Formats: sequence, C-alpha cells, structure tokens
Amino acid sequence: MSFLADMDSLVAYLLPLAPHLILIITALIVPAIGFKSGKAAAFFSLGAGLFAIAVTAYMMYTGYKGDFEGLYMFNDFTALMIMLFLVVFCLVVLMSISDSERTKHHGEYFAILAIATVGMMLVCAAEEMISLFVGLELANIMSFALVAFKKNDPRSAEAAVKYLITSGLSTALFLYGMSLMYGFTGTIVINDIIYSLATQEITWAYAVAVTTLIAGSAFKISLIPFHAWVPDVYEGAPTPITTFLAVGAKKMGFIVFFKLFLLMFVVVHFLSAAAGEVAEIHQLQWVFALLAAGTMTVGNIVAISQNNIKRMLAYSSIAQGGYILIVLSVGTDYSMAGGLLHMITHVFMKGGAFVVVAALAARGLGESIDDYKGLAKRAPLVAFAMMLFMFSLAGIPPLAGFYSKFVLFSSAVEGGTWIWLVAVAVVNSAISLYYYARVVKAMYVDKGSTTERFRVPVSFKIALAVCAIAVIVIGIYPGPVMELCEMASFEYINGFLEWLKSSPYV
Amino acid sequence: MIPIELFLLMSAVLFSIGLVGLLVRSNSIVILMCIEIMLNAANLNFIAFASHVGAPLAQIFVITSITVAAAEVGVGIAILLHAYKSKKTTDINDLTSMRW
Amino acid sequence: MEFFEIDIPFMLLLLVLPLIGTAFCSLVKRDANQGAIMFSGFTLAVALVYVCAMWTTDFTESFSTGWIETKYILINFDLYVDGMSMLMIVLTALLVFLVSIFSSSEKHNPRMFFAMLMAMEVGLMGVYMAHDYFLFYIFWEIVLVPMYFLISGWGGPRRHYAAIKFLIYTHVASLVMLIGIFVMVFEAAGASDQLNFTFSAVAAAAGGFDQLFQTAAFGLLFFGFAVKMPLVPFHTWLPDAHVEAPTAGSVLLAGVMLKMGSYGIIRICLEVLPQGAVAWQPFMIVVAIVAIIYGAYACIAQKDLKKMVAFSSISHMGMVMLAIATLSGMGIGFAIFQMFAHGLITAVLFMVCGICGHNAGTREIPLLGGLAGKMPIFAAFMMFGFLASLGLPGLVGFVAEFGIIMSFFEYLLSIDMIWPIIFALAALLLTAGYYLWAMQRSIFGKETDRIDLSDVHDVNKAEGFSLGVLCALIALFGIMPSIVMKLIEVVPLVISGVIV
Amino acid sequence: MEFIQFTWLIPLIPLLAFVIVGLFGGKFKNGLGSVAILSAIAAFVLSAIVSYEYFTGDLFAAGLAYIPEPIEWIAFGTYTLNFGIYVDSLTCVMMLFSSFISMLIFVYSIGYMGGEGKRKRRYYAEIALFLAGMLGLIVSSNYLEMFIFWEIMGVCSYLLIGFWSFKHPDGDEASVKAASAAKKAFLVTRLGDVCFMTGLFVLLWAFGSLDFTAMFDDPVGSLVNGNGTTIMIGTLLLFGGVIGKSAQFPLQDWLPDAMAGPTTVSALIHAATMVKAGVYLVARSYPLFVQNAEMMLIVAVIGGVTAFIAASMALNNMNLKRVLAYSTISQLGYMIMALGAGGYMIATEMAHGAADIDGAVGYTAGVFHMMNHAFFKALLFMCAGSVIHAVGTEDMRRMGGLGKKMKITSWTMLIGCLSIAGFPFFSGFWSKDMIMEAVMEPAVAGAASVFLFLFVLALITAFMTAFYMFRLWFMTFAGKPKDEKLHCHGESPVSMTLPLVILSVFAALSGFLMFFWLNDIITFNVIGGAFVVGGHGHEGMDILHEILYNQWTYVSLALSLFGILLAYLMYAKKAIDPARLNAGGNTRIYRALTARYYFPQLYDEIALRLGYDVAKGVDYADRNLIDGTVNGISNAMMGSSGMLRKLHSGHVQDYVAYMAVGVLAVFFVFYILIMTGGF
Repeated sequence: MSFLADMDSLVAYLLPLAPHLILIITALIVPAIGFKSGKAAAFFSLGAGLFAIAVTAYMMYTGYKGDFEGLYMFNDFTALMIMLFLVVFCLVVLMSISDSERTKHHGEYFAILAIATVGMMLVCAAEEMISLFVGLELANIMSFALVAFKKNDPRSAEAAVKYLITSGLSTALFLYGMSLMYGFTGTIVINDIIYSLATQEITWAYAVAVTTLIAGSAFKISLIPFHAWVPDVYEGAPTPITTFLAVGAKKMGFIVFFKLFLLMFVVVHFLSAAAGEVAEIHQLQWVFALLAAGTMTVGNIVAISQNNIKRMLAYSSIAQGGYILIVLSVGTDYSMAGGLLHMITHVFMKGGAFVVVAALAARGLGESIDDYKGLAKRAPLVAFAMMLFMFSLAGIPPLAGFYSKFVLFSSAVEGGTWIWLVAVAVVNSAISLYYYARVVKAMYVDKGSTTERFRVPVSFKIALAVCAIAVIVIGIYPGPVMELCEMASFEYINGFLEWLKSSPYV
Repeated sequence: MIPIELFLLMSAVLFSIGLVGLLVRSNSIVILMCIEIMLNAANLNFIAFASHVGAPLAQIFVITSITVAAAEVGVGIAILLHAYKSKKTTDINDLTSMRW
Repeated sequence: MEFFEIDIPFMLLLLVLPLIGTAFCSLVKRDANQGAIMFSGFTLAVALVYVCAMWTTDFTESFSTGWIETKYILINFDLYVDGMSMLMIVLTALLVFLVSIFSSSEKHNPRMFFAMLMAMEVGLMGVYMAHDYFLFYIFWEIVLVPMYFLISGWGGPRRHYAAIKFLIYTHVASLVMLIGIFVMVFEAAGASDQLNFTFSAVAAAAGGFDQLFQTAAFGLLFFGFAVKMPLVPFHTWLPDAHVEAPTAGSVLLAGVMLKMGSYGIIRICLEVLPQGAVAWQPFMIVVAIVAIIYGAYACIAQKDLKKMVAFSSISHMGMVMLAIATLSGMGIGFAIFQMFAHGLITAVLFMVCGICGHNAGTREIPLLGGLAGKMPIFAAFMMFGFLASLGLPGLVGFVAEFGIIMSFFEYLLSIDMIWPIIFALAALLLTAGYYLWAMQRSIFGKETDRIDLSDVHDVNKAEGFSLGVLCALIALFGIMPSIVMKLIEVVPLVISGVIV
Repeated sequence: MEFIQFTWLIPLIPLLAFVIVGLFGGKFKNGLGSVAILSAIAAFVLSAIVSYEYFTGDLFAAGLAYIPEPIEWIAFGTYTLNFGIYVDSLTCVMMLFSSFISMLIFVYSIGYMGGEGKRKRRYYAEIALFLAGMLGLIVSSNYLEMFIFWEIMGVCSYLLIGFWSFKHPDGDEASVKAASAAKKAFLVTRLGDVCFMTGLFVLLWAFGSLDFTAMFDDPVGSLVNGNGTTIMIGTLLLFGGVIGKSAQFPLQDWLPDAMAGPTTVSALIHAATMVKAGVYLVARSYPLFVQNAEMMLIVAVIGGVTAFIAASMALNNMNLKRVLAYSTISQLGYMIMALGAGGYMIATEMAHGAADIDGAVGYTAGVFHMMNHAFFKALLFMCAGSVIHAVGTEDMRRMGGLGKKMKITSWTMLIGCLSIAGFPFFSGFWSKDMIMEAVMEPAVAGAASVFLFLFVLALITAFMTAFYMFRLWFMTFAGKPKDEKLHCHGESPVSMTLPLVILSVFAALSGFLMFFWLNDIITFNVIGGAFVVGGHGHEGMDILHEILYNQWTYVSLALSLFGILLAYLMYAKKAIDPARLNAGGNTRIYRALTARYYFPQLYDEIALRLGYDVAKGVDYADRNLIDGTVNGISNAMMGSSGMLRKLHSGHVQDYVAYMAVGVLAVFFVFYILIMTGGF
C-alpha cells in the first residue's frame, strides 16, 4: 500500500510538470517510430500533443495550482500559455505530416519539435532565472536545428546560420543582463528580482542590465531593430517551422517581458498607490511604447513592398508583435488580457496563413504573391480561408483578429496617456490593410494563368479548417476565450500582488 | 581582496571583444567563437558576484550556462557544416541569397 | 401592437434574409440574379410591413440580447428601429432590390456579384439597426468589403486604384471613429472596470460628460463620419470610387452608404455629445457650406457625366450637413428627409449614367450630344432625374431643400447674421447651372458624330422598371411629403430635446 | 354653390391630360392631341361656370373670396404648409382668359404642329402641363403652392422652348441655339425663382404662414416676427421672382431668345401663361406690396424702364417673332408700371392713415391691360405663326406682299396691330390710356416727380410701339415680294385661321367690357382698413368720361398715330429711307440696339467668369492639392517601404550591427528618460 501512496505522492509531485513530461516522453519515443514511418511518428506526436492539451485543460478546469520545487509553477496563466504552445505544436505537426520538403529523419524532426515546445512551456512555467534561461535556450537551439531541416535547399542552411549567429548574440546579451541583474539583486528568484528592480533607484549600470535583458528577449519578439533576422529566417525555413517561429517562439519573448517588466510596473504602481501618490509612469513604459510604435510602423511599411508572401507574412508578424507590445506600456490587467487574446488569435490567423502557404507549396505553387492570382477559381475553399486570415490579420470585423485588436487598442485608451500610441497603431492597421488586401485581390480579382482546379492534402485541410473555424468563432463569439484570458491575466497579476502583500517586503 | 569592479571591467572588455569580432570577422567558425567569448563574459560576471556575496546559486547558473553553451556550439557547428556542404564556404558574406 | 408580439425573429429577418441571400447567391450554380431579386424582395416586403406598422402608430421597435459579457466588457446584440433608421432601412431594401433587377443581366461572375450585393445589404441594414457600439462598428466595417470587391472586380479601367483608395481611406476614418467610441465608452464606464458598449449605457452616462471631453470625442467621431459623408476636403475617395464602380455599386454607395455618415452624426454625435455639437457648430456650418459650393463648382468642371453626379452628391450631402449643423429639430428633420430624397434621386442619376456609359459607349459629356433623338426614354429619365436633383418643386428634392434652407435661415436669424444665406441660394443656381449645361450638351443639340450612335438602343425592360419605380416614388413623395415627414417627426424632436 | 367647390378640378383636368397623353400618346397617330384640347376646353368651361357662380354668389357681393378648408401639405417645426383653393374676382378673370386663349392655341396647334409626327405626343403633353401649371398658380391659396406651379411652368417653358433642340426645322445650328435658349430661359427665371423662394422664407418667418388668408387682412397686424421693413424685404424678393418670370429689366434677356421654340409655344408663353404669371403675382400680392410706398415706386420704375428699353430694341429688329417678343416685354412693363403707380397712391394714402381708399386706377389698368394684351398678343403671335408656317422663315426682310396671298391672316394681324398700337376704340387703346392716367395720377398729385419721368417714358413707348408694330405689318404684308425664292403656299388651314378670327374679335372689342362688366370686377379697394378685391368699382360711364376728357389721352393718341404714319411712310410708301436715319445700320445706337444694349454679352461674361473659370480653379485644386495630398501620402509610404527594405541587405553582420545599435539606442533612450524623468 505504501507503494501506491508513494505513487500518489509521486504523481502529486510531478503534476505541475505533467504537460511537459508528456511531450518529453513523446520526444523520447518518437524517433523509434520515425524509423518505420514518418506518418506514424507524426500521428503519434499529434496524439501526444492533443493528449497534453486535454490534460492541461482538465487541470485548468479543476483549478489546479501547483509548484515544483520553487522552479516551475502551474497556474491559470501558465496553463493558458502552455495550451497555446501545445496548439502551435499540434498545428505544426499537422502541417508537417505531408511535408514534401522533408526527405528523411522524420522521427528526429518531431522529437526536436517536441523538445522545442517543451522549452517554450518551461519558459511559461519558470519561477527563477535558471529554469527560464534553460527553457529559452532549449527552444532556441532546437529551432536552429529545425530551421536547417530543409536539406535540399541552400536557403534553409543560410537561414539557419543567420539565425544561429543573431540568436547567439541575443543569448549572450540576455545572459549578461541576467548576470548584472544578479549582481544588483543577489537573487535569481524572479519575484524578488522584480521587487528589487521596482524599488531600487535607477543607476546607469541598472540601465545596462535592463537594456541587455530587453534586447535579449526583444530578439525573440523581433522588435525593431532586433528584427532583421526574421524575414530571412522565415523565408528560408521549412514553412511549418516558419509557423512555429512566427506564432510560437515569438510568444516566448512576450512571456519573458510579462514575467519581468509587466509585473515590475505593477509593483511600481501598487507601491505608489499604497503610498497614496498618483501612479507615475515608469520610464521603461515609455521605452516600450517607443519600441512598439517603431516596430509596428517599420514592420507594416516594409511589408507593403514585399512580393514573397512568406517575407510579407514575416514583416506582418513583426508588426503584430508591435501591437502586442502595447500591453507592456499600458500595464493594466485588462490590456494584458487583450495581449493574451491577441496572441491566441494570432496563432490561428497567422498560423492559418502559413498553412495555406505550405499547402499550396505542397501543390507546387510558388511563394510569390503573383502565383496566387486566380486562386479563387482553382481552390475556392483554400482561397476563402486565406481571405479570412488576411482580413482577420487586417482587423476587419467580425473576425478574431478584429476582436483582439479591439480589446488591445481599447485598453490603451484608458487614462489617455497612450492615446497617441493607439493612433499610431490605428494608422498602422490601416496601412496593413493595403498589403493584406493585395493578396485577396490577387486571389479573387486578378486573372490567373491557369484555372485548372487542384485539391490540397487532407492534413492541410484539417489544419485549415481548424484555423478558419477558430478565426470565425472567436470573432463572432469571443466571450469564452476572452474570459479565459481575463482570468489568466487577473490571476497572474493579482497572484503576484498577493505574494507581494504576504512577502516580507511590505 | 580584488575589488569587484575589476571583474566587471574585465567581463565588459571580453564582451566587447566578442561583439567586435562578431561584427568584423567573416569566418563563421570564428564568429561562433566570438559568441562563446561573450557568453563567458557573462559567466565571469556571475562568478565574480558569487564570490562577492558568497552564494552558491550563481555557480550553479554558470555551470548550467556552460552546458547550454556547449549544446549551442554543438548544434552550431553542425549547422555550419551543413551550410558548408551546400555552399562550399565558411564565409558568411557569401550567405546573402535572401535579402530585401 | 399584437402583431409585433412575435417580433424577435421578425426584426431579425431584416438581417437574416439578406444573409441567407448572400449564401444562396454564392452557392447556387446559376440564376444568382433570381436569388438576389427574390431575397432582396423579401427583405423589402418585411421592411414595408414594418414601415406600415410604424406609419399607423409611430412606434419604435427594439430588440436586445446578451452577447459578450465578461469581467471587463459588456457587449449586447441590441437592435433599435425608429423613424430615421426605418427610412434608411426601407431605402436600403428598395435600392438593393432595384439594382438587383437593374443589373440582373450581369454576365461576369454573377454569383459573386449578387452575393456581394446581398452582403452589402446585410451590412447596411445592420448599421441602421445596431444599437450597440461594437455591433455598429462591425456592420460599419462589413460594408466596406463587398464594396471593395464590387469596385475592384466589376469596375472600370482604374478600378484597382479606386478600390484600394476607397478601402484604406474609409478604413482609416472608421478606425478614428473607433477611437472616439473607445474614449466615450471609457468615460461612460467611469470607475467601474466593465466597459459597457451599449448605446443605452453610454447615453445614460452622457449627462456626466463635461464640455471639454464632449468636444474632443465629438471631433474624433465627427472625422469618421465626415469622411463617409463625405465632406470636403475628405472627399477625394468618392469621385474615383464612383467613376470606377459598376452602376449597382455606385447606386448603393451614393444612395445609402454615404448616409451612414450623416446617420452616425445624428444618432451618435448629437444624441450623446450635444455640448460637443454646440462647440463644433460653427465649424460644421462652414464645412457644410464649403462642401455645397465646392461640390457644385467641381460639377461644372467635370467632363465625365458620372463624376459630375458624384460631385453633385458631395454637394447634396453638404446640404444634409448644413441642416444637421443648425442643431434644430426642424433642421435635423429635413436632414433626414434630404438623406432619403437624395437616396432616391441619386439612384436614378447613377442608373442613368450607367445606361449612358453602357449603351452610348461613353460618359464623356463632350463626346455626347443629341441622345434624345435616339434614346427618348433614356433622355426622359435623365431629365427627370436631373430636374429632381436640382430641386424642382413638386418633386421630393424640393421639399428637402426648402426645409433645409428655411432652417438654415432661421438659424442665421437667431445669430443675427443673414448674409451666409447667399451661399445656400447660390448653390441652388449653380446646381441648376451644371445640370442644365450637362443636359444641353449630352441629350440635346445636334446628334453627335464624335461617337457611333448607329446601333445604340434605348433602356431595356429591367432598367426601365427600376428607373420607373424610383421616378414614381420621387414624384409621390414630392407631392405628398407628409408621408415621409410623419416617420421623421418621431426622431428629431427627441434629439432637439437633447440639444442644449 | 355646386360647381365652385370643384375649382380644384380646373388645374387637375389638364394635369390628367398631361399624364394620359404622356403615357399613352405614343400609341396614337396624332399623339392624343384631342385629349389635350378637350382638357383645355373643359378647363375653360369649368372656369366659366365657376366664375359665373362666384360673381352671382353673395361672397362676391360681400367682397369676400371663396376659400375652402385647405389640406395640410407638410408640417414642420411651428409651420404648416397647406394646399388650397382661393377664388376671387382676380382669379376668375385670370383663369377665364388664360384657359380661353390656351384653348384656342391648342386648337391652332392642330394645324401648326401638323408635321411633327411622333413628337406631337411630347408637345401636347407638355402644353397640357403648362396650362395645368398656370391654372394651378391662379387658383392656389398660398405662396408655396403658387411657387410650385410657378416652377412647373418654368420647366414646361424649358421643355417647350427646347422642343426643337434636336432636329430643328431650320437645321442643326438652330437646334443648338434652341437648346441654349432653353437653358438660358430656365436659368434666368431660376435666378428670379431663387429670389422668390428667399422671399417665401422671409414671409414665412414673418407671418408664420404662407396662406393668403393669414397674410392679406391687415398684414402688419398679422405679423409674427419683424415689421414693415420685413414685409418690404419679402415683397422685394417676391418682385425679384416677377422680374425673372415676366422678363422685366434687368432680366429681360431670355424672352427674345425663347423665340427658338414653336410659335404656338411663344403665343402660350407671351399671351396666356408664363409671363402673365409675374404680373398676376404682383396683383395678387397687392396687400403686401402696398405696405411700402418705396416698394411700389421701385415696381413702377422697373416697369417703365422695361417698357421703354424693350420697345426701343424692337425698333430695328428684322425678325418677325423677336419684334413681337420685345413688344411683349414692353407691354409687360406697362402693366407693372401701372400696378406700381396705383399701388403707390394707395400706399401713400395708407401712410396718411386713410381707412377707406378708393380703388387705384393703376390696379384696374394693369390687370385690364394684361387681359387685353393676352388677346391681341395671342392673335399677333398666331398670325406670325401662320405667316411663318406659310413662308418658312422669320426674317421680315425676305417677306412682303403676303397680304394678297393670306387675306385672313393679314387682316386679323392688322386688327392686332391697331389694338396694340392703341388705335382708338380697339381694346389696347382703352387699357393703355388708363395706364397713362394711372401713371399721371401720382405725378400731378405731386407725390413724386419720378412719375412724371415715367409718364414721358410711357408716351415715347406708345409712339415706338405704334411705329414698330406697323413697320412689322407693312414689311410683312404690304408692298411686293422682296425675295422671289421665298415660296408661300397660301392661307393656312381652317384650324389655324378660325382661332385667328375669334381672337381678332376679342382683340378689337374686349376693351368695351370695361364699361359694363369689368369696371366692377377688376378693382382693389381699402374699406375700413381691410383690403377688398372686386366690387365697389366706378361707373363705366365715369371711366369713359375720365378717358375722353383727359388731354393726355389725345397726346398719346397723337403720338401713336404719328408712329403709324411714320411706319407707313418708311416701309409702305418708301418715302423715307430708314438707311438714311441709321447710316446703313452703323450708328452706335443702332448697333447697341441690335446687340440688345450688350446685355447678352454681359451675362455670358458673368456666367463665364463666375461659373466656368472658378469651376476650373476648383477642379484644379481638387485634382492637385487635395487629391494630390492623399496620393502623396501613399506614395511616401511606398517610397519609404522601398528604402527600408534595402536595409535588409542579407549580410548577417549588418543584422548584428543593427542589434548592437539597438542596444545602445534603447540604453540611451532609457537613460535620458531616467535623467529627464519621463516625457
């Protein structure tokens, strides 16, 4: 009996890491399957991903909150993010099932994918710097490998090299920042770091530390001017991996920002409120505002003149990063909810767009926008889905992208300080409409060279269907998802405030 | 006892050297080494602080980061090899097929 | 009334029928035009039943159901219909029905074409019924997409330029409007951290808005609406869009889409931000006068018949703005009247332009001449439309113009400054001038030899029908304006009550 | 009272005819002209019955008007605008002669427009609408209603003047001219109409209503806002409408051009309907006009000047119809002048606080002359029409000696000329002398020396009228044919000559009506401070006495006789060569007259500068400034996009450099913010 009891305790002990463990185990098994057939490996990892989602959802549903040795925690916020990454994982796996670009090493491919996902999930869950760093690097290193996976295409290798070097620099910056941070704070537990960051008066060394930290994670989010690698890598990488980077790895950087800086602002405001002063705006919020404005502007403007659709989407996802960064400058839990929501919708619309690209590539269509002319005649449903994703990205109602932008922008209006930022964002999303509409026009209005129809592989069809339905449903009935995000953000920020109140600091 | 500032200065110099190398050298292997230098500059910081406040956590961090760096280099070399196979060069200035 | 006890589905019909129509038209193998005519016909019937009910008892219908309710956001699916929106709804239903008939012989990708028409109808209906800012904005934006496709898919030579210009320009405007909405909603929410996007909630809190805030918010919203109307100098998307758009597109664009702007001003700006309106009144007056005169003058210089008509609708929407800017119950009433009248008249004008371009092969006035000989019926319709548009008494346009200038006159008397009335009167003269000039050069005079008129044919049955119905209505409401006025009476008195 | 309550049918019958003809006329060969004619006859008969009932009824005896309860047309704000019927003696006279003459003209059209084929339908439809407009205007019971019909008439005139705007019998040139003439007519009258409309605004604001009943009894008392000055402004604006419609100075210019239309249309416009509407408006609004003496002075002066100028322009014109057109303008000037003079008397007396004012001669004379003029001008135009119908040209220089070929036409036309020239005992004689008297009255009363001047103008005009009318007659009918090529196919068909004969009777004798019937009908008195139209007239014998024992009568008579004689000498006897007088048409005055005192050039210039040039400027600004800005922005976007994308050079070390720069930038921004403490 004691054994069973031990089993129970063991389960209880590992429960916070359940989703991670599922994927790790998958990663260990998949290569073995992969030797026999790539498809089987794909379906196995897909199943594992779905199972992990189910488990996470159930844990969240039961309101489970857990902590693993003070290293990793499991709460609504992490659960939501973990599910997000798992969804990305499943999406990418779906896209990879019949990926003609990959010739061999199917098993390894999915294993690496799983490990990368685990890395991102660890970042969500990390409670102190080491595990954060490990998670980041795990995801990073795996993505180099994945980017290079298109053996027969030199562009893939080039992309991998560029990614390797730039991200190496970012890692160095991040690590350097953390080291200095440790110097000031003498701790690597994030909550303590946040508190001392918020309370310490700011010296130039402090500024260096913070700057390098920002730079390190700004690379992941590809903020201006840390974005230069994005178009090349997105173009060169296998399309599923591009998706993985665009809708997955990007979010990792945001989570780092949320973990370090958003909470820091919360503390600042909380303390000033406690001291009965008016909450003045932290300088970093201005920095983030400027970064956001610059990012969305440059991203959108450069995207106008892109002819390769993958590059165009790359720039558009840079711009989307800019939108989400608004959260950092606003720093309310409402805006954070908007940010999370936009992350989720972004998964589906941008992911969907890439699925279309991959699906068409699987049928030998090029990546230039001109190759999409007359698509509405050739593959009506795919074209329709693509139109949905484009308009959703542009923020045309009643689609998911519109609603998340709606919440995001509206949150920035509060207080009136950031209304200029909203204005910039608004103008930008108008500009973005130009190049999104360009794709739609190519598909629906322009005449194609040929009109013979073709059908895309079923796995892509499923992926498309999932994304399209998600985009429509979230657009028309965003209530539940919105509630999830609000719950997560509220729980995240308030949980921290609770900790702060109970902590010896106040 | 040696003042901590010296260590910080040292690591800063190391970091800068790495960055400059990263900027000017064209051989991708060397660039990889520069990155290593920068990482180690950070590690030096950690060690310095650790000995300064006498906390073990930082040393754990250093060990971890060395491991990670090793992994990174491993994958990095593999990728460079792959690039060399397809492009027959280790000069990153030849890797400019994707631009604009 | 008993009949409307079961009104929940009944009111939604106005949205659902076109929606089904859209799906139907895009899915059927052929005869999409029949589908469009059928569904728009049903919608029209429903709208007419409503308007009759309204005409007997001037009631206002509303329908509300929860939609999105979270910790931070409350958005309801609220619909509300009163005289003003009813007029616009009937107009929409009528015009969509008529243009579906008018262009029922569309050859190029008819399924898509008629699907787009029906989609337009959904959006327009929604805008005029929505009573929740989120909903309002959604429909407001939905309208853009089908119009974009109509222009860029079935338009003239420069259609891509015109379409994208239309899309971006109006999109920017609506986003600015959206900011205005956010600002208002936040102000209304006050301390509570739940943003309530329903009209009713904002209206309830509107009393507490202070002058400065109202002025600012009014500015944001007004810009959004002004681009849509459009007012000079935010109008340049309109002529291009009109010139390139297919006839059906132009008719809906000028007939009901421009009205969205003025509708918004009356429905939102004036009801919620009266003090802001007062603060902006001088500006509005000036802008309106500029639009009127500028539009009229621009018309004189135009070579393209359709472009001329486009500018004329800028001028006439300026009239609407002028009436609204008087901020008097009478003025707003006649603004609505003019919106309705202009909707009917401009539809005729654009249909005529379309026929001219299609049958005679060109719309360039210098190339035309003496068409009346070859196409008498066309000439008759054209003349009727032009005369109606220049405000001939006995036709609907006159009533509107008379009332608008009268209310403007009263406003001027109230501020002891009469001379600006000159502009309004000059506009009347200019309008007559460019219409008569265009008529003289296009349908009168010696038969042109610059284009080949050997095989031109007169209007066909479908075109004749739609034009005939419109002309009949123009005459009817011109002779018995009280029919329309009775519906309007419900609205502006309420609003003018709000005006401080 | 049975029929009078069906007065609303009078305008409605022609309106129905318009609808019927317009819809179904195409099916029939003669375009359902019969329907139009029948409607005119019906309208005339009905108006005759109505008039009879009104005059025999006790309302007339009581000096009241028949005003049934109006129906509400539209209500807004505090105002209610109605549609109603207003029948008093003025209404009756107007509708009687206009419907009667229109009826004759319609009949005449059978012959005249015989050759039009399919387009008869359009013609008949439009003239029916025209008549409907006029009758509606006459019976309407408030100004807005009046304005609506007024405008409808304007459109009809536009359509009818432009009837030949494509496929003109005289070829393309003429058709282009017709089109532009139609446009001019509409625009000029539109200018007047805008004044009219503004007047409506002022009055509506002042009285709070536009119903005659509300405005006419003691107007100053029934004011809601404003004062006498407001009425002055309002009436002035109304009179602006009159100037446009009745082609008074300075807007007289459109009427001669309007000759481009068919002659029947000219007859309709000049005799029965359109231009009379202006005079009618003045007569109808007398209660408002007489509130201010200055107002009436203005009216009178405008009338006198118009009369003189128009007559002078007719002196040397060679176009048959244009001469008639000028004569119309000048005769209208007479009427307006008379109304002004009469009103001036009343106004001054009212200003002195007289409660009972004996009816103004001016009013009677003006309306009376309007009726007579209707008869003889219709006659003249129809004669001219039948001449043109016969010879196919309007140029008098090519005519001559037609008298032998067209007996009836020439004789009837002679009657017309005598009548308009004021030859004794023809209708024109009486009314013109009453006008002289009316103008003289204030002059001798010393109220204003202006009237002396006007009187002189009137005298000269009388002389000129006689001269140019007979010049016309002699050049056309007397002598021998000048142009051999000109083929004249004899007398016109009976459908055309019959109306001529009937009208000539009226033109000759209608003047005598004044002595036993009209004297008690065309009157305007102030009794007990209230305005009374009709009744309380002078005895016919008194009027006769007045005229015959007035020395000025003989002066004017002498002048007109001299004019006739002069014309005879110049154009029939050829004793005097006109060329000697005007140096072969090279004197400045001659050229000024042929150029109509350069009015057309002036107006064209104004229209060009104020209209087209400004429009060009606006268009330029629109294309380049406003739209240029919009396109400029988008181009700037494109350009910067093209430039920025070049930064992505593909060299990874550049990317690293950007990152390094980025780090520094973030650091410095952050540090500066720390120093400055945020924005």
